[in-house]
Amino acid sequence: MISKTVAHLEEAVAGIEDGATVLVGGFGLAGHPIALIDALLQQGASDLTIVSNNAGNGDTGLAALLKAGRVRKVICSFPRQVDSWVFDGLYRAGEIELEIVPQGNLAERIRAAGSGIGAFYTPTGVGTLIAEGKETRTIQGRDYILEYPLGADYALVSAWKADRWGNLVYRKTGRNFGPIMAAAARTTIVQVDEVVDLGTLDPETVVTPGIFVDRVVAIGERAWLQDGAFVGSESAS
Amino acid sequence: MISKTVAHLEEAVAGIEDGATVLVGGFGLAGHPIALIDALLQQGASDLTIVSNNAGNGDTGLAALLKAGRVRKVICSFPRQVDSWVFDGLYRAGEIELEIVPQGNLAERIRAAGSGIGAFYTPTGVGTLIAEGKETRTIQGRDYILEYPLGADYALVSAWKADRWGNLVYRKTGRNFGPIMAAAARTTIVQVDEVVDLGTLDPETVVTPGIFVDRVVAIGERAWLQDGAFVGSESAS
Amino acid sequence: MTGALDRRALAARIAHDITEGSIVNLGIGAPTLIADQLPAGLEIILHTENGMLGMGPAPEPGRIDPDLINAGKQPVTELVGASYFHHADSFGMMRGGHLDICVLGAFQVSEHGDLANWHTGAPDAIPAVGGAMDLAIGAKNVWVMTDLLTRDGQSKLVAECTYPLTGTRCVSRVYTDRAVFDIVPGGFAVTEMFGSTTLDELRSLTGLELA
Amino acid sequence: MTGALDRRALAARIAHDITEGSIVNLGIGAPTLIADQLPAGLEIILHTENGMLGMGPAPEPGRIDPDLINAGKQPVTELVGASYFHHADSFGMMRGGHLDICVLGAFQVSEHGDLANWHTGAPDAIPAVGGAMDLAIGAKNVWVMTDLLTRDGQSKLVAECTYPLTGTRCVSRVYTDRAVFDIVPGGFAVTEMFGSTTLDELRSLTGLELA
Repeated sequence: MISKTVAHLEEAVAGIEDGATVLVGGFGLAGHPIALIDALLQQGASDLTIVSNNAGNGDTGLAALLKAGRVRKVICSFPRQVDSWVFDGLYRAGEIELEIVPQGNLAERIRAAGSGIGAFYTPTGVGTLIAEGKETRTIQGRDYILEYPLGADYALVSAWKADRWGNLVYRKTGRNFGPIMAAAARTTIVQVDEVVDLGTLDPETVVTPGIFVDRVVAIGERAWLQDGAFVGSESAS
Repeated sequence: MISKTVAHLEEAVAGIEDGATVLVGGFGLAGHPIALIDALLQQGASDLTIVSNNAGNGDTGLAALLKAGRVRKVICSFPRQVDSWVFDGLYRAGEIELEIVPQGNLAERIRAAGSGIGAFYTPTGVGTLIAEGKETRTIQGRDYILEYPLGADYALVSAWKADRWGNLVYRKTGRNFGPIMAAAARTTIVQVDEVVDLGTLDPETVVTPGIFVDRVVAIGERAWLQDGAFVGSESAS
Repeated sequence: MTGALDRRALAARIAHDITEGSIVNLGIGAPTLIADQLPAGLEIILHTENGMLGMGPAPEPGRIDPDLINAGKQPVTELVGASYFHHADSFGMMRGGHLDICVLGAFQVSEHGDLANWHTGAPDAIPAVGGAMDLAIGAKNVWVMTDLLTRDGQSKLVAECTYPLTGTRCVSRVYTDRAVFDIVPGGFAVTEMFGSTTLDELRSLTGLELA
Repeated sequence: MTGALDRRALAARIAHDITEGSIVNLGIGAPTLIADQLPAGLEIILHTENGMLGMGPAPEPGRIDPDLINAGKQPVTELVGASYFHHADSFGMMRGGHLDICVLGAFQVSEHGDLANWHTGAPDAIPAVGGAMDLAIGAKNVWVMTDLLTRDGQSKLVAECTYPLTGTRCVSRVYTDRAVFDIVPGGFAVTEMFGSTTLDELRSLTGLELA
């Protein structure tokens, strides 16, 4: 019997090595795998390269990992936010490396890694600082730059529900980078509210097929839901 | 009020010009937009270039369009089948052009057209006849060939249900090329069993967002369903 | 600044130019004000690049859904007819030219339509581009919403941008508090002036030949 | 051909090497026979490139669903745990190296692992490649299921393919009716022989140095 379910967060993040590259899902805190990152913080891996849209919000999740000094480099589109004080401090102190990738190129590079594309020509960033040092080409009268896949050793993804084959569904804009990151890592680790019985997820509506998922851990229902129904929250985080 | 619904098949295919390039969905007959093709046959456009996985099955759908002499060229992955006698005859008589594209490159070229990618490096076809005349490159020790987007003037797609914004859901392996073709044409025309009220389709499970759809026509429920439930069929077509 | 439009009025002015059925991305910052000014009763579909079409207004108090945010990471709602998709698909929509309009803020816009809105170029600034470069090259119509002048009186409309670019030759129209400018082969063309603003005044403020 | 396996027995032999949890694509033609030989009680997930994981066997009479077919366009069923996706995603799975095993038919396999299975090269043949090239380069393990000899007695195992290639250096193992061959740096290595087959006999039939 296939079962990708693991019982504890500790087991979910076991084996992540010092120096690993880790894709971290989420756009802001929506879809951000906070429980997995907390577990990674406990686990102790350091010298990490993190690929994520942002570089941490507030003091939780990725921000906490950065604060603990575990991250050597961040590859992201948008580190500077109203609540990115942890990253800002490290960056200004010269204690962390930063590679900025426009958000669409970031998403497409991750998709390319998951789908075996060797490189692709994108119009995004042409004529900007982002294009410096990159190969450019004019195709059918339009200018493009060449971008390469961005895969990783691990992906940490937050979804809504899973089954034991690792099929996943997400919730609203929490989907964001989850599906493409799940496909782009050697080992994909997913936190979900609940692992449901095989056959519960409608095959037509599975967003991430289990082929892309290695480990699933259930962490209990998110605070703004009750038995799967939305009950609301007072704040966004 | 936005409404992409048109009342008749005739209206759905209006304006398709002689010489147009048309993406035609379906893998075999699953997801093949037979009603739209029949309407196109009535409409009369000729000298068409058709992009589709196959080159017609039996005597219906694309095969009927070919038989009527409306198609100048077919771009596909797999023309030769047990029931592709119409294409076979035309090809052997030198009356139709053929461009063979491996199925995954075909899908990815269509996706590239819809998503603004200028070109991409694919490992599929390296070292084969398919690679002849194409640019090749070694990236991280692996060989690739460069492939270009394959968009079109029109896409003819068969989905299951739509709403008036053009949001679509498909049914089982009938999904196949529909979502990527819908995104890759200037004008996307869709046949569905039924146009449902806006809000009926769950936003989490819409497969093709309406942004990609221009015209929708309802043709009634497929023969093997009854009120949306599967009742079965004696044969595959 | 006699007759200059305030931000809400400018947002309403832009909203006036958005026709029914348009698919629109309102970026982050000031352009998001446009959402509340869209004509009631018209169906205009808002795209947010973090994976949604059919975005609705901010939720009622206590009804915030942390899984449902916009590109500015503010809580939003879902309209009837909405759909969700992942980031590669969302940016494919932009890059593939499927959005009708996006409205962005700007540090500078050049008379060629070059846009600078992501980086001041200051050596101690932390760069952050987000989806701006993708929006700039992606939408069929890229509009800018901005004050004509910076806080210290410099024109944001320039002959050539001095800040790092977001995209080249991508902006087609600039809505400012003083006037609306179309970008045409010769440079900026004034199509509308607000309040008592005159063409001479705009020429003086921008230092540009304006048509 | 004493001791040669028939197709069903060969399919069973291949099925024996597929471990629980594997994600497998069985191509079209003879390899599809493997599906019925998979060990009962083990969960092995079948991929069909027209957009499905968790493919089940042929339906009961009268229960054919024309929307549910495999890559050979035959009616199939859906197992509990299945999922559907579009063609770009399906071929991304292959090309991205996510399939554990695919089993393909062959016209020829070279001792470098080159595969020819799509085109005889005959001038009047209608070429049709389908998904074969994508499968050949995509799966982690590409196995071939074939008779050792063509109908007119030519070896399908060759030093160099003479038919147009499907993929280069992609096949890792060849299951034939007479023996199983692994492709190793020096060429074909016989790992198992069926019935009374001997290594000398295989060398004679193929004309190859076999390890």
